[in-house]
This record gives sequence, C-alpha cells and structure tokens, in this order.
Amino acid sequence: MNHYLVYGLGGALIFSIGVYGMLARPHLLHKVVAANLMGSGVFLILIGLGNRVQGRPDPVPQAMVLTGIVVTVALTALGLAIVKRYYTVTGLTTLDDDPPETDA
Amino acid sequence: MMLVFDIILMGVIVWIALGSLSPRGVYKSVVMFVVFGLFMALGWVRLGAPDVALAEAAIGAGVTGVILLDAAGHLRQRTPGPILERHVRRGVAPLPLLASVIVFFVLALLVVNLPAEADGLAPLMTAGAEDSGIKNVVTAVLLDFRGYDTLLEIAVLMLATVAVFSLRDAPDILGRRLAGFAGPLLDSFTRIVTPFMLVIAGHLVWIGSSEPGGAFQAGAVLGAAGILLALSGFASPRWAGRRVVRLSLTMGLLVFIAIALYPLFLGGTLLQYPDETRKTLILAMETWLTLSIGASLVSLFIASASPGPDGGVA
Amino acid sequence: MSIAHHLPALLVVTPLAGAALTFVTERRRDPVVAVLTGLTILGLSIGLVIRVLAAGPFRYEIGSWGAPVGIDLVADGASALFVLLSAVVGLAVTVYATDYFRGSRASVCGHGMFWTLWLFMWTSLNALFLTGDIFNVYVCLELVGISAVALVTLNGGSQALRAGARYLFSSMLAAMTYLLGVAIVYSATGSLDMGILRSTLVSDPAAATGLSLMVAALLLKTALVPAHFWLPSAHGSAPSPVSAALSALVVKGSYFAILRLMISVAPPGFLPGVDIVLGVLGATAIIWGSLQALAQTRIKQLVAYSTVAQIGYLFIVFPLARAGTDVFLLALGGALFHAITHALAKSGFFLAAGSLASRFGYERIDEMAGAARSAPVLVMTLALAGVTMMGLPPSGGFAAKWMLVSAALAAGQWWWALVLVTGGLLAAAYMFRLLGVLLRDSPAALNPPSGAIRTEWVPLSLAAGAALLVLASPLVTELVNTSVLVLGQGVTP
Amino acid sequence: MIAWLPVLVPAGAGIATLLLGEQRSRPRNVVNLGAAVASSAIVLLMARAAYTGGAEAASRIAIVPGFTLGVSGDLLGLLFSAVATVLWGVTLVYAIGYMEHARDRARFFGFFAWCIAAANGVALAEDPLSLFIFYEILTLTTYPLVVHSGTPEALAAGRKYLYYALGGGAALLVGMAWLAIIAGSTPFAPGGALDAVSGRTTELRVIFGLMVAGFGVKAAIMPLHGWLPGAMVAPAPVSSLLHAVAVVKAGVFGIVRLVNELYGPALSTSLGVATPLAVAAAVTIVVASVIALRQDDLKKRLAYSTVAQLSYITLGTALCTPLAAAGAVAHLAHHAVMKITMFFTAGSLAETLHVKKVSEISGVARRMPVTMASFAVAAFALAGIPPLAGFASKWLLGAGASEGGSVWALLVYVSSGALAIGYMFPILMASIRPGEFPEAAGPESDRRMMWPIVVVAALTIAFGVTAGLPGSPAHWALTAIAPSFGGWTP
Repeated sequence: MNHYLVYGLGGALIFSIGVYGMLARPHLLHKVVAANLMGSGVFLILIGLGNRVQGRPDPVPQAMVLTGIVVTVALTALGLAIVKRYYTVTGLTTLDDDPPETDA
Repeated sequence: MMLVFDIILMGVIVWIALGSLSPRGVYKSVVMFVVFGLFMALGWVRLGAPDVALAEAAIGAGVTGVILLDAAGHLRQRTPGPILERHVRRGVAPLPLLASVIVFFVLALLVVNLPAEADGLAPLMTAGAEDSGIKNVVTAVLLDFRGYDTLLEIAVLMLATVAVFSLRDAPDILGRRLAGFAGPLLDSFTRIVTPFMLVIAGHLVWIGSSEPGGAFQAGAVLGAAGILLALSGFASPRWAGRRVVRLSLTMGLLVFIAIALYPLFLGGTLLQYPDETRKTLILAMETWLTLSIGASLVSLFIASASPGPDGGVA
Repeated sequence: MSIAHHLPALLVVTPLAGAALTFVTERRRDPVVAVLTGLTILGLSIGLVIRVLAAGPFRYEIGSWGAPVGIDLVADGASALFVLLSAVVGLAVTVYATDYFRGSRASVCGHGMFWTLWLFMWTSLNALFLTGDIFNVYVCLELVGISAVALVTLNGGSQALRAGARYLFSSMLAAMTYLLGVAIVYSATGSLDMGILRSTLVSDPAAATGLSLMVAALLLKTALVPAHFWLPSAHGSAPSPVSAALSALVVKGSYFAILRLMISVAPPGFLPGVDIVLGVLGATAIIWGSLQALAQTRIKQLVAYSTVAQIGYLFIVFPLARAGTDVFLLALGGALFHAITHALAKSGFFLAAGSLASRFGYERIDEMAGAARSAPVLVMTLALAGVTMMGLPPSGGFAAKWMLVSAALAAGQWWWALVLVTGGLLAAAYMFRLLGVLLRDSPAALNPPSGAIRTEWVPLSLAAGAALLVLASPLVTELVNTSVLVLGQGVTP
Repeated sequence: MIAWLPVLVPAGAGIATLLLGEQRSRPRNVVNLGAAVASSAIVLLMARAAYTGGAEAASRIAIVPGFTLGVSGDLLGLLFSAVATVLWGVTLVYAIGYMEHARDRARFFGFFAWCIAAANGVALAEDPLSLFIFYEILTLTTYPLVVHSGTPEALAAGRKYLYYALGGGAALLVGMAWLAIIAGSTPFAPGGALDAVSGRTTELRVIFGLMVAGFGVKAAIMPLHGWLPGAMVAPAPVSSLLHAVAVVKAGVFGIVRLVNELYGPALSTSLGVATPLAVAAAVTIVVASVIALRQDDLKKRLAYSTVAQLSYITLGTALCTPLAAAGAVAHLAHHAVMKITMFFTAGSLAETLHVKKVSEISGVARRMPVTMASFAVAAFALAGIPPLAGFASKWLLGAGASEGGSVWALLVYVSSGALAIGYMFPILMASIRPGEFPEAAGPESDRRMMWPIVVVAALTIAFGVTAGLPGSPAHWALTAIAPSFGGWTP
C-alpha cells in the first residue's frame, strides 16, 4: 500500500462524496461546494496516479490540475453570481419550487 | 512512517469533506470547505506537487473561500433562518447515496487495478524541458508544451469575469466604492501584509521558470492582495476607471495571443517560441498574465460582491 | 509553411482576439468588430474546406512539439464541415443580433456583454471542432458551457436565471465526470492525443471505463434523453439569437466530441454495447421529444423539444457501425448531413420566431393566428425550416433521413428505419399544428409594424440554405467522405 | 437539359409571384400566364420530338451518395405533363376571374405554380426515387392551397389531407429505400426494370404493397380516399385543377409507372400483385359511384365521381393488357378535361349565383346557358356517349378488359357507366326545369370564367372526335404504352 494508492482511493472517496452532495443537497450553495469537492477528488486521483513514476512525479497531471483549478474557480464564480442574482430576484435558494413569473 | 501520516491526512481530508456538506448550516459548510482547501494544499505538498499546493491554497481555498463566504452572507441577508432550514432535509437521501457508493466502488476498483509502475509522459516532458531551458518542468508543460491549453484557460478565466459582469445588478459596479470595515485590526493587517504579498507575487513570477511558481500562483497571490485591499476599503476600485480595469483584464490575453502569433511570421507554428528569445518571451508573457489573473480574481470578487444593508460586505 | 497550413490556429485565435477587442472597445463599436470577425472566420473556414478537399486531412502541431508532448489540431473533413457550418450560422446570428441588441435592449441585456460572450462561444466551438487532444476537449467544453450559461441568463429574468442555474449545474456535473474519464484514460494509457490513443488502445477495461465516463458526460452536454432536462428551459428562455446558436451549434459541439471518441478513438468493439445503448437512447429521444413538442403551448418551448427530438437522429449512426464499413459510411454521411441541415433549419426557425415575438409580441402559439398575412416572409421561413425538420423532400433533411433509412435497411436493422419514419411523422404533426395556426384567417393587423430587413431575410436565408443544401450535396458528400475515411482509421500523423 | 424546363419555369414563376407581393396583381398575372404558355409550348415541342423518335435524353443531378434526381422526356411522362401544363394555363385565366376580390392572392398563385412544377416533376421523373421526391413536394405545395381560406373547416380538411398524404409518403419512403437497397438504381424502362432481382418474390410483393399504399392515397383508392371529399372546401380553381387533374393524377400516374415501367406487366401478373390491385380499383369504382348518387353538395358529388373515374385508370393498368393500359393512360387525359369542365361550372355557379347544392340548381340553364351547355357536354362525355372523349377511353378500357379475358372488369365498366348517368343526368334535368332564376341581363358570368369553361368543353369534344388520329391523347397513349408490351403495335 504505497502512498499513491492512499491518495488515489481518497480522491475516489471525495469524488463520490461530491456526487452525493450534488444529487442530495437541494441548497444551491451546497451544490457549488459539492462540485468543488468532485473537482478536488478528480485532481487527487490524477496526481495520485501520477506519482507511480520513479524520480520526480509526472508533470502532465500537475499541469492539468492547475488548469482544472482555474477552470473550477471560474465555474464557481459564475455559479455563485447566478445563485445570488436568482436569490435577489426571487428570494429562493433552491431550484425545486417554481419562481414567480418576473421576467426583468 | 510517512505512510501512516498520509493515511491520517487523507482521513482528515475526507472527514472535513463530509463536514462541508452537512445539512445543518450553509455558513458552517462554507467554512469547512475553506479548511478542506488548506488541508488539500498540505496533501499536494505530500504528493510532490508544490505548484499545485500554492495554487490550491491561493485559489482553491483563498479566492473560492472568499466568494463562497460572500455568497453565504448574501443569502442570509434578506430572509431569516426558516427559509434556509425548510430546504435542508435531515437524514440521508437513499438514491444519491446508492449512486455515490456505486461510483466509489467503480473508481476504487479501477485505481487498485491500475499497474503500480507507469511513467506516463514524464520522461518525454523532462527530456523536453532540458533542451527548452526551463528547469521547472510543470511551468514548461504549462506555458510551452501545452501552451494552447493555457491560452484557452486564460480565455475561460476572462470569460467568467465577463459573465459575472453581465449578471451584476448595478449598471456600472466597477466604479462603485466598496465601503469596507474601517476597523483598526483589518487596517493594520492590510498595511503589513499587502507589501509582502506584492513582493511574493513578483518573486513567484521571476523564479517560475526554475522553482515552483509561475503566472497562476503569482496571479492568485496578487488577486488575494487586491481582495484584501478592496475589503479593507483602502484602495477602492474608484481609482480604476472603467477602461483601466477592462484593459488590465484583457492585457494578459492580448499579449498571450500576440506572442502566440509572433512565430507565425518567422515561419514557425502557433506558440513555437524561437529558441534564443524563449525565456524572455515566456517571462514577459507571465508578467502580463499575472496582472490579468490578479485583476480577474479581484473583479470576480468585486463584481459579484453585493453591498450589505450597512454598505459593508457582509 | 504556407498560410493555409496555419488555418486551424487562425480559426481559433481570430474569434478569441475579437472577443478580447469587443471587451476593450466601447460598446458602440462592438457590433462592427463582431461582424468583421465573423466575416474573417467565414473566409478562413472556406479556406480550410478548400485545403482539406485539395490536400486531404492534416494535423497542425502547436509549437511544433508533435503529438505526445504538445497538442495537435486535427483538420479533417468532419471538422472542416462543422467549422464552416458554425461560421455560416455564426455570421447569420451575428448580423441578426446587430438588430436584436440595438437600442434599449442592448444595455438591459447583460450590460452590453453579449458580443464578448458570443465571440468567446464562437472561439470555443471552433476550438472544440479542431482539437485532437482529449484534455483540450475538456477546456473547450468549459468555454462552451460558461459562455452558453452566461448567454442564457442574459436578460436576467427569473425564468432565465433558473434555466441558467440548472444548465450550469448539469454542465458542472458533466465537466467533472469528463475530467474523471480523462484522468482514468491518461493513467491507464499514458497519452492524451486521440491519434495515439487510437493506435495504442487495445482491450483494456480501465481505459474502456474512462472512455465510457467521458461519453456519458458528453451525453449530458448534448442533452440526449434522459439527460435533456436542462435544455428546454435554457433554449426557451434565452434571447432568440442565443437560443438559435445553442440549438444549432452548441449541442452539435459535444455531439462532435462523442463522434471523435466513439469512432476516431475507440477501436471497433472496444466499448461493447455502448453503441446499442446510444442507439436506443437516440430512438427514445426522437419519439419522446416529438411527443413533448406536440404538447407545448409556447413556440420557443416547442422548438426546444424539437431539438431534443432531432438530436436523437444523430445517435442512430452508432449501432449501424456494426454492419460493415460501407453501410457505416452511408449512415455517418446521413448523420453529418442531418447535423448540418438541422443546424441551419433550427437557427432559421429560432431567429424567425424571435422576430415574430419581438415585432408582434407573440409568445404563445395560439396568439399567432393569422400571422401568415402580416409577416409572410417569417412564416415562409418557419414553413421551410419545418419541412427540413420533418425530413420531407425539398430539403437537406430529406437527404439525411434517406441516407439513414437506407443504411438501417441495408444493415438489416429495420427497426431504426421505423423509428426514423415515425419521428418524421411526429415532426410533421407538431410543425403543421403550428402552421395551421399561422395560416388561420383572423383579422390580424393589415399593416404590421415593420422590423429591420435583416430580421426577416437572415432567418429566411438560413432556412432556404437548409432546404437547398440538397443541391450543394456533392461538396458536402465529398467532405463527408474525407472525414469518414479519416474518422474511420484515425488520423495518421 | 431542356427536360428540366417544365419543372423550372413554373417554379420560377412561383418564386416571382411570391416576391411580387400582394398588391401588384397585373405583373403577377402576366408572369404566371407567360410561364404557363412557355411551359406548355416546351412540353408540346418535346412531345413532338419524342413522337418522331428523338426523345429528350435524361439529365440527372447527384444529391446524396447513391441517389440522383433525374428527368427525361419520354412520351408517357410528357402526356401527363402536357395535360397538367395546358390546363394550368386555362385554369389561370379562370382563377384570375374567380379570385377577383379574394385575399392572399400572391400566396395562392405562388403555391399554385409550385404545384404544377411538382406535378411536371412527377410526370418527367426518370426513376422511382425522383418521382418520389416530386411526389412529396406536391404534397407540401398543395397543403397551403387546401387551407387557403383559413376557416376552421379548411384547416380540418388540410389536417386530414396531411394525415393521409404523409402516411402514404412514409410507406412510399420505406418501399423506395428498400427497393434501392435490393435493386440499386432502377430507372423506368418500358416493360419493367426489375428483371435482375425478380427472384426475390416476397420482398418485391411487400415493396409493391408499400408503393401502392403510397400512390393509392393520391390515386384515391378506397379506403385511402378519405381526404378528397374534404379537400373540396378549397377554392374552385384548386379543386378543379389540383383535385381533378394534377394531384390525384400524380397518384394514378405513379401506379401507371409502377405497373408498366418499374415492375412491368409480366412481372406484376407473375407475382400475382396485379389482381388484388384490380379488385380494389373495381370496388372503389362501384362504391364511389353509389355514394356519388346520394351527395347533394355539387362539389362533393363531383369529388366522388373523380374517385370512381381515377379507379378506372387503376383498374385498366392492373389488367396488364396493352389495350386496357393504353385506355387507362388515355382516360387520364380525357377525364382531366371532362372533370375540369364540371368543376369550373360548379365554381362559376357558386361564385355568380351562390348555388352550391344540386337541389338548388333548378332553372339555372336559362340564367347561364353557355356554362350549362358546356357542363352538359362534359356530363355526356363522362357517361361515355360517343363521339365524345369519355367514350374513346372507355371503349379502349372495355376492349382491353375483354382482350384479357376478365369479363368482370367489363361488367364493372358498363355498370359504372350507368351509375354515372345516374348521378349526372338529374343535374342536367334540374337545370333546364323552369326555376326562379330570371334571364341574364348582361353577360351570364365573369367573362374570364366563362371562356375557359367553353375551351375545355371544346377540348372534350376534340379529344373524342380525333381519337384515332396521331397527336390525339388516345393515339398518344397507345404509342406511349406499346413499348411496355414488347413492341405491340396499335
């Protein structure tokens, strides 16, 4: 059980927690957090499995994860902006109930 | 010995991840998520990925944490607690649990069965990095070998900023003065920390080609400094007229495009830096990128930050 | 190195530069910059088509590092075809938008950010059609996703925000699943380039699972039933030029990625059973989408569900790959033909519906009684686009349906042919229901408010293009053949 | 290349009409009439060339892999095309008068021209796939004309028309695709084009069934005829030209091509598919004629009479004997002229005197003598009274039936002739009975409506009298059908 397996399995676990959060939690902020968890899970798997190399770990997964982090922050920022705007317009924090018809 | 540490660290990370989805309170789960980001940074250090650790700490935990906190504050602002609680179902939803267990089982099976030794593209990359003169292989991959990914990634960041701009309620938020906390504690903290952050950002850019660092990490630190200044109301964005902010946001992308197209005139392909000027070109590009990434992260925070009832950012 | 060799790179960088410029220049000059960029892209894409037809498919090595180390752009028949398609539809939408976003609506709708967001989407589509690297596809999908969500929530209404939120969360889920697939495929095979994957992939369960995850994520982005829940509200509540681009191009982008993965990357039999599942889902999408479209009362919802149905046609090609190469070539040609004609017809339809809504305030179908008299050109566009979606003769849609039906019959899998024919009849049902209302004799205003010429003639030219595509078919068939041959064996470096 | 003109000229006229817009009626009429005259001239010239052996060569354009759209100038196709184009010109004059103060005339004349273009396409199609394409285009271009008035009944009739037409189209699509798969491209060839695959009997039977279902909708073979009576709600020019000449004849023409030049008479009889078709046609003739007896609405009665007369052609073709096949093709032209006269009269009666029912028709002859005289000529012709057109084609059909030894077919023809007298003559009797219509002070009806009626009535007489001479439709039909029966000479 060398250490790349620990992080690989940990990543898998965090990804599944993220999937659970995305599907189970109705609150939109929880969904954003869950999406970030899924991202971190995938990154852990990527770099974890990138460590199966002799010598210095594989740089390509690291580059991919760096790009992934920036993309995830972009997605999160847009998601939060929409959630806040939706809240200001309708006062709702979930997608379950239909909003009043207020086309601005 | 280190294995035990790894297992404990991963156990803590997983436990915090679960905590960050606890149905009790959104505010609590956001704070837990920020802690999760910090521990993840620790994990990256253990996995021999310092660049990623820096980025995770600055962007993953830092910027994401700030905008999440701001959103949580905004959502708690207008309506009292009950709206929040009504939607928080107690207990565990069966179907999503089943889905996540299946996903975990499949992934675990895959991870375990993959061969223990696999060097992927590492040897090719390290060999390539030697003759390109950039010692930090990750920066070499990011800006040189797979520079096209980074070009599109910068486009994603700028696109997100433009998207958040298009969503804000006030017509022209950029000129708005964010009345921050005038408290003495934040003032003194900002006065001391900001100069250091700017120096660190410059250092990160400079050593990016040889040591862990580079445009993203430096940009993230710069962004954090900007958000700190905005929060404490020191340098309110009024000094940034509409045009200056937009220019600073797009200069990174425009310079990147210019440098990418430059080799075309010399008979090379896109992003094929000529050998002799490779380092200087990459450095020039990295500085502008840092400026733009910093500006984007600050704008993401300011554009979406909503003025609290008392004017301050909740 | 001749300029023609750099076309793929220029096709991505031009809209990117255009987007950056529109963000910097003042708002008044944005439409001009956008139209100029559109024209340049059209010229470049025509150049690419000519180059691919003349010199065959080619790879463009970015930074001339070569496949394993660097990223390669692949310009073959299919990518050239789709780049040209997005150039034509993109230019039409841009010209239409210069009128749609004029005056007051410009500032209200997203504070004038439409042009920058639109050119970013155009960049991502061109990048997605041309890329040959599976991680790069991820970054392109994000670009498409974010720009699409931002454009959907442009008018800031509660419906648009809700649709945008649902669209964003489903694309987040898709993005993370896709990245997970890339992680597993990379960890299992050690390479990210499609050409290399094609030559190295042998029956390896890990890589197969990774690839299936990637395809599943792309299904969510293409809104194939049952993953279509986000599409109707998103396409329905977006401004009409946006919904035209979404229905015509964005869904085709992720479909193109599936095509690359299922045909260029996965060797035959590598993903056992996945092609049958895709076929069955496609068939359900055709029937289910059409039935839903029949039940709609608002014109944009009707068209959105019609998109859900028409997407199903594109997935019938996968199970037919089992029946030997010449049947598969015919089916693939049919699928590409359908993708093109549907894009032209659907964008024409949305723009025409948008003009009707903005000029007469029509939203619900029964409000539009007698529109044929007051807006003959727009109703003619709706009719022409409807004919294409039904797959009836004077349209490219018929040629596509003909190729798919004959491929299905030749492959002996006649049940697909049955589904295709029923789909056509159902499409006829909901289209003629709409046309019946439009042709109704009602005392509509005899001198209707007149809109700008371009809001009438741009949609008509798109729909007419879809109808007359049959005549341009030798070119399209040639392009399809070059792409099909290449898709079949994967591009040799 | 000239073979494309009969399709392109009306199509161009249609586009020009729509572009000209609603107000400019004078240029619109000029464009349409010019196109009608031009295309009729072209078709007749091509026919003369085909007559003297120099038939126009086929010209094709490739559409999709394995699918070409081609037209050729063979005699059989040119007959139907000539009928459609010449009668289009006459109907245009009539329609200009009839639609004097109607709305949406630009849309009407535009789609009217496109219908003729599609009908010409069906006529001149060189292979089953091209015929199928123009056949479906005809469905689409006819729909706006059926729902032209926009009233709820018109929309309901249009919807019903679509259910039948698109349903038939779907069956035809599957049949055509299947045939293309097993037999590749099979251009029409006199005497049949499927000898290469004649072994696969079951598949060919199923394909034949599908194709007859597809063509049967427009050929109004029962039970596929339901849409025709409903479509009578369309304006008179539409029901006269389209629902008596162009659209329904396209269906029957499809069956003529199918039996004579795709499967070929020999293969059709050996496969045993000809007899069920003949039986269906016979049943349709009798039942439709009986229903026609009871129809009080004039246009509905004419509609059911059309259903019966169309099945004359189907029955003649299905008998697979040279004389019967020739008679069927001749009847295609003769019936067109006869029925168009009647529909013109019905339209004129409705427009000028607002008479729609047979019961209201008493005493009309005194008020509109010329119109009713022409109607009488057509009625006698339909009943098969020599020397008019109806008699010529009926004689050929009868001779063909007896030549093929199917006496029951002869019986059907004779009995339906009697039934025709049954539902036509009461109208004539009622019209000459003294009624409440006074003498016409000025001209009996709009001149532009009256003269076309007289012209087509004259044609009815001309076709009958010149039946034997070359150049007349009957002789034309004989020469066109002969090659399908192994060089049989009339």
